[in-house]
Amino acid sequence: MNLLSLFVLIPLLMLLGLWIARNVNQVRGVMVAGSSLLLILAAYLTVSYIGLRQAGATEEMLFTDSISWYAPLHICYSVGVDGISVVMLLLSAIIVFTGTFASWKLKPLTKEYFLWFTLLSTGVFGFFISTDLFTMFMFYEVALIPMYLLIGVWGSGRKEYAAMKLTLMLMGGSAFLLIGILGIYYGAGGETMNILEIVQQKIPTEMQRIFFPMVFLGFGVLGALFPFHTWSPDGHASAPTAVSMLHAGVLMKLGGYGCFRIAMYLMPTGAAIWGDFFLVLTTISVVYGAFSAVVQTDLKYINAYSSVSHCGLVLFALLMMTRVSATGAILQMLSHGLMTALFFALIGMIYGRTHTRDIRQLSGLMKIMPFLAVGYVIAGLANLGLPGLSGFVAEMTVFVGSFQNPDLFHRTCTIIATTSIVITAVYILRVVGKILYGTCQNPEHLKLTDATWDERFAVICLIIAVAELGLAPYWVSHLISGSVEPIISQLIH
Amino acid sequence: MQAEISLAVILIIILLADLILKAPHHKALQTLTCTLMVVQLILNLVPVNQELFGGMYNSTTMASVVKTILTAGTLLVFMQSGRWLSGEDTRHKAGEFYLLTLSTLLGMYFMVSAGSFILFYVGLELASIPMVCLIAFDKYRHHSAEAGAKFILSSMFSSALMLYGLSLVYGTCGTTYFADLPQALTGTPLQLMAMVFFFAGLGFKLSLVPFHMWTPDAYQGAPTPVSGYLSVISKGAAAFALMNILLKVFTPMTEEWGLMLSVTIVLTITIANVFAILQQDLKRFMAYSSISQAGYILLAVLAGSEQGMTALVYYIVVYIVANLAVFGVIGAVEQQTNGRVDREAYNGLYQTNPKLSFVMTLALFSLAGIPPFAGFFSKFFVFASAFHTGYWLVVFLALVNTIISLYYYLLIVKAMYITPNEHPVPAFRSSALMRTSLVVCLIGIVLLGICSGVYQWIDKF
Amino acid sequence: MEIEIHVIHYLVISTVMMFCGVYGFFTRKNLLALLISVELMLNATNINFAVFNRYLFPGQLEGHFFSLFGIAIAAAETAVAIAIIINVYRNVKHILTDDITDLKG
Amino acid sequence: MDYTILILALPLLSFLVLALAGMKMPHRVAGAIGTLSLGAVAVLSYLTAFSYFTAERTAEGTYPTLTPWNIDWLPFTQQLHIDMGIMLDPISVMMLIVISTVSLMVHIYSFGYMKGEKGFQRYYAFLSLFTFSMLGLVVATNIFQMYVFWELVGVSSYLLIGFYYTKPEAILASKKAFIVTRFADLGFLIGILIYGYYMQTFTFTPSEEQLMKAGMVLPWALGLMFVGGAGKSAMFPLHIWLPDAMEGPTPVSALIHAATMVVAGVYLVARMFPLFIGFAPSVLHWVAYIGAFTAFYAASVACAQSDIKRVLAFSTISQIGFMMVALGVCTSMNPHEGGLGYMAGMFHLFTHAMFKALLFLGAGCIIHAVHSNEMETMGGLHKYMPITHITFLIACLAIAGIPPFSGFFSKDEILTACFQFSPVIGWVMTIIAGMTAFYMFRLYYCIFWGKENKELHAAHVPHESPLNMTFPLMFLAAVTLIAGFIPFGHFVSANGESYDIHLDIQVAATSIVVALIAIGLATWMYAREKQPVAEMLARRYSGLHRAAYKRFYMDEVWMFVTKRIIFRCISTPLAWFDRHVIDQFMNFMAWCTQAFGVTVQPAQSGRIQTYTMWFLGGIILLTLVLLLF
Repeated sequence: MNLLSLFVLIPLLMLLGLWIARNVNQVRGVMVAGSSLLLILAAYLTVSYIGLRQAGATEEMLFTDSISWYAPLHICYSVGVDGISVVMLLLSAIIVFTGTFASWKLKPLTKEYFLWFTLLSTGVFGFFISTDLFTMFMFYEVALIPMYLLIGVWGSGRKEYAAMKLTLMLMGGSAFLLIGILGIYYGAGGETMNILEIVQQKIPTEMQRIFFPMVFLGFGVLGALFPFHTWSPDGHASAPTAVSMLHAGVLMKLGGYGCFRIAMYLMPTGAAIWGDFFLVLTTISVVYGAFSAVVQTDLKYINAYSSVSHCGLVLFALLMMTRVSATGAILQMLSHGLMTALFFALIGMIYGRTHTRDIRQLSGLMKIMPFLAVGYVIAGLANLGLPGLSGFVAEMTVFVGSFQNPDLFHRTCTIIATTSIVITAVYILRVVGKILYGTCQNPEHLKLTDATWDERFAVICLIIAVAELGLAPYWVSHLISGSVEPIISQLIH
Repeated sequence: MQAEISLAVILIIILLADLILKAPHHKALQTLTCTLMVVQLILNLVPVNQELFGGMYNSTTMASVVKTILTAGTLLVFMQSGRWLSGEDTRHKAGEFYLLTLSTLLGMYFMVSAGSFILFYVGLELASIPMVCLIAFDKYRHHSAEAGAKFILSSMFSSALMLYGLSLVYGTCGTTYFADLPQALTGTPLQLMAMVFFFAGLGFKLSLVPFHMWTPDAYQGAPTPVSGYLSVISKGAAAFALMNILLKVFTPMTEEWGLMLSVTIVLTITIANVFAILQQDLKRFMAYSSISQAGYILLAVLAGSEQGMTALVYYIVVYIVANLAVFGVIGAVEQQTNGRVDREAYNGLYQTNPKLSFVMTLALFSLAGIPPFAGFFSKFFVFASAFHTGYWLVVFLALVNTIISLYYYLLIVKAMYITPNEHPVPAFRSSALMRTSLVVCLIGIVLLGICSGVYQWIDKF
Repeated sequence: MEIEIHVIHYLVISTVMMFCGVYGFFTRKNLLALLISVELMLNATNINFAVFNRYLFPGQLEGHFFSLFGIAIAAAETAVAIAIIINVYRNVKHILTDDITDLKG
Repeated sequence: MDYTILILALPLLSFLVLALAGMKMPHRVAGAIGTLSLGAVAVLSYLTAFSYFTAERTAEGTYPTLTPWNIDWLPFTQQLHIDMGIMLDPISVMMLIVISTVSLMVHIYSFGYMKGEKGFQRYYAFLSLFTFSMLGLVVATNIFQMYVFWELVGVSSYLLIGFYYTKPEAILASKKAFIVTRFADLGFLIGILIYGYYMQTFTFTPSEEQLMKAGMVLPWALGLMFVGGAGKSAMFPLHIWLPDAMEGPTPVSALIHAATMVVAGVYLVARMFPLFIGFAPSVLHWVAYIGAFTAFYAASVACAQSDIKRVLAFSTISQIGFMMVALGVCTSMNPHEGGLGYMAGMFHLFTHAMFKALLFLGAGCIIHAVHSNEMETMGGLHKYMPITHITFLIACLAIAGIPPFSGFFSKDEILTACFQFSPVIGWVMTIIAGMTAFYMFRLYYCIFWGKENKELHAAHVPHESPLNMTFPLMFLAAVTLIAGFIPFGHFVSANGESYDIHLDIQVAATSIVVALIAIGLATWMYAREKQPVAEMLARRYSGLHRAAYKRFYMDEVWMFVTKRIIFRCISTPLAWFDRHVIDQFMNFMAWCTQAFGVTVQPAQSGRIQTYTMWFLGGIILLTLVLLLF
């Protein structure tokens, strides 16, 4: 049995376990056991991947395996990982693990909640391990649809509207994606669905011209590409804590990953043709998201717009098409995943106590819930790119990398995008100043308590991850940049 | 021919049993019929290739597979119809229900394995006429009669036009045998017109826009198991027959019918979707849903290739399990709520009947094409086959439409899970056969896609 | 004067019949009238088959057979249709098309 | 010199310990951890300095640049990578001494000043963090490491300014400080990006080859880096955050906003000095002009402020202006031929750090005694607080440029350098030096002499601070007294060779005379109980006075830019656009679909005839389509 298949098998077993589970404690037991197993597995995978690379493995993907599935269409269940997928798997495992703790006390329908939650993670893990277009797409959609129920049933606010909008927009994206995937498959001769083999073929330029934007847009919707990002603020605002975490933390990364691994890797000519167009969109995303975040009053909206900006940076960096910028993009995915999960976890915990996310009604929380407040400050600082936390490493790699592209237009875009770091500081500090500092105005809030052990645990895990990436980025960066190489070399003939 | 013969034998056995058994015998009859259908299924599991009557009857292995699938679907419908047939008005004519249904099935058998337009036409009518009786089965229900009247009149209208088209085909070619027609067809305007007439006739059965108008009315008016039967079995047979004939007969006019189908597909899916959004009545809603599904099925026809054929048959299989699961749930709920089939009745269903809701959800997801359920795979293969032939724009438009379809499927999911309701349908337990049928559907929904065996088995023929 | 009757003459007649039937179907209100119109259409096609066979392909019988089947099936359909119309009458007390428009939208 | 790593590691460790476990500790223990680790750092710094400056010079007569530590922290490409390491050269070693000394003093001082404050442990944790970052900044081996620590000091400064997080002013001030400097850092970052791309290295010494190839973009890179430096060092118009930053605890102001962080910009320019001289002399001169204007502007504003910390803040801005001018007026690397300013600037940085820290700590004692920053609550304090008084006076004399106090020597070198560059700048700077003396003595008199606020002092008798607060004062005063005699040019000079400081009698005499006149003026105006002249002037030139008091409305301009332009004119419309145009567009599409459905719904009329008409219509349509296409 391939090591990677465990990433799908364990969630499936978890689904089974949840199905059988009779009470809340059993449900929690299954979740904790499963998600820790996944985390351990991801860590083990990372270590052994690095080990193999150091031992001199030069294949593009390691741990590859392929089982023929739908032979007439050359669909296989093919798995394999390179550095990019390894870090993404690690990220997903961390988020799933912490997400479990962040929704420890969730009610009602705990069992059903975790069922959908686990189904979602199955999709996510499956997506990152797949190297087959079809399988990848399948897992992609598996990850999307549980969002509807997770938001619709367990969400808050305008949850039905938000859930529907989110699902429809993302599925709209995947409609584009599907046609693009068919285009790639038949463009490459209809002989194979395996990415690694398709890349050997040359897809005709005309087809790339048509299908590149489709695939890129399809994934871009999930990556919150302007102007298809509007599902994000409403969706995140309505989703329950762990779902926001998983969605912003991992699911949005599927977009960036897909754009890179499928759109750009397989259709380099298309990327060259459409690159500038999408670069403009992503640049707008970056700046626009940041500016929009400045005036929001709902904590989750702020973070959602901030995600638009940061995820925009991912696509932005990918489109810069240099090795460093692509490495930066992956780092940014990792970093954004961690810190936005942290953010959403904290917002959820604060909301769970105060029952409001309106920053005009919150103040002086530092005194009332110091742990959560400090966590929030750390998340904020990570978000605005404080050295020593993950955001800085990612952003700097992106900017340095983007600047490696000598084209004047790309340079201009880079400089415009860098301004986002100032705006980020503005909205982060605005929130921190408003809700954490000062004196508490609402007597109701004075009685609130600080985080419980499960919440602390989730927050601390995430902070450690954020800090680790920020303090010792060498190994991650090295891991990623080695794997980015073959993809980028496709792009620069 | 053995499938037809054994089916005819079954028909006769049931007829006799209906006569012999003492009333009320609906339960025994159901058991008997289901058993016999299982036998029929087993007898015809191995596909055969057979040509009889000088080519008048030509059953390819694929047609044989389709027949098996249709039989299985009919069996599922029978399993779901027990509760309805035990009602006051219906229990004494349960036998009729089985007989009529099996007659239509027999008609479909002939339709899919016809080798000449004559047999095809006879099969088609054999499938239609008893269907009218089935639709009007609840004879004390106003809607049932209305639906029956609408169906029979429009059906006659359409078959008259189709026959007119066939007469033109005969007039220009001098033969009605599928094997001889391709050499004679040259694509003259008259033949084009004839093809359109023929297509309209099958389009009527398949309920393609703009030949679909009877569908919602008939589905809504008909008893629920009949709607289910109409939506999957008759549609599946018609789709296969259409593809079969377009491929075999109208080979010289491939480009023309490609264009014709493209226009129809886009119209069908779009119109059906925008209508479906507005529906409150679940059966009517499912009618529009099935119209749009027919559009997707047609994509496989459009492909006009071996791959398309496999995709089509596979799509039919998947569609049968998913759609019958939905109709099964609708039927079960309908029986519990004195015939309520509006969406409000489903509000909060999950709280009281989680398993039923679960089946419904999965079935709807499958219909919407959400992985890992079978519907996703079938849709993908259909798209792939049409794409392969080069109709990527049509595929694209169909895909965009999936967003709308997802929306209305989710509306039902929303009703069951999200919308609060003070008085949801109380918890209940359906009959054993109904439950078995739902479980079979569920297994089909989950496994048909993930296990590639079925598709590859179909692909062999 | 001897009038040569060509295939075209039959075809004109059948076509006229066909569209008379269609016209009747569209304009009449009574379900039975509708049924009669449809019969007209079906018979038009039957004429077509017979004529084509007789004039164009005199060596065969296919067209004639098709006509025969057509007639038989039309009869069956009519029987069922009338039964249904009776049923409609029992339920609605009318057999006008405008009275059976409950199902719509 | 492997032990230098400890200079960085100890404060970091102390920060981690205090941050993680501080809340559980008693105040005393937390303070002791911070102070002891800083003491060790100071000792190590002195040791480093000693061994560095006593070591052999190289053949060229310069001190060698040592990098005892350097690790590849974040790789980008073969050439471009962020290293983290320690680089020792004369200026970084000098900065080590400055930082560790002042920081140690502040640590000790804070024991008394922050006694009993809530969040005492947090305070020490942040102090450690700041010290770590600042040390990291000065020993940076490459420009990117500098940027990394540059950001870190920014954050520590943010945290410390906002230490009293329940005070709205503190929150606003900390936010402002961070955002303004962040804005400037944007320039720094872009400068680094340009530099990194064209030089293919982040180190301070690009290869000759790259310099030849891409030297012409260097002015851009350096100019943008200077923007970053200007932000941190509060150059006009990016200075607005510094006066507000006085909302932080006073020792913090002494450490960060007087002695160390605010001179980071100067240090940055000094770091890049060879490149400035070689490739962007015109940019360097712009630095001088901006510095001069800032010095003048800040000095004039300082004359009208009533909050003693604000006065000191503007004085700091003005003095940093001096340093910038000193660097800016250089025209060569040779201290004998136009390169004197480099040494002068660094010297002034050193002396200024000491006496400005002293001033701030003194101000802290005063505030501690009267519980207010406003001058009107003071006056006549010399009788209550003798030690503070004396040390404060020493610092005032130093900043006014009166020999033999340290400020005199460094300022004199600056003026000499200015006169060498151009007499106009020289005279301007001399006059500003005079203004410095004036406002410092205005401050001095208003605090210690002048009109005493007797009511307040009767209600609450001001008292001298405890020893742990006065000791740092005395120590720094001693340093201020003797620092002028350090042969600074021997250690630090533009080209690294030993340079003997010699006073230019003309310049020295002029500056002393101007300073004395200014002091005299201040004495005449402010020393007595009644201050008719000052009041009369304030009344007669009320517009000017008000403008100066309001800092020439620079804050209002900035508020306008941020509130109106960013908030109202960009963000609000954008957010509106997002909600009402883009989002609504998606809803609109949904609505369209629905509306289309409602529109076509009547087609399904329920009449069989309609159905069949559509049927026939469809056939005709399809036939037409087939026939026409």
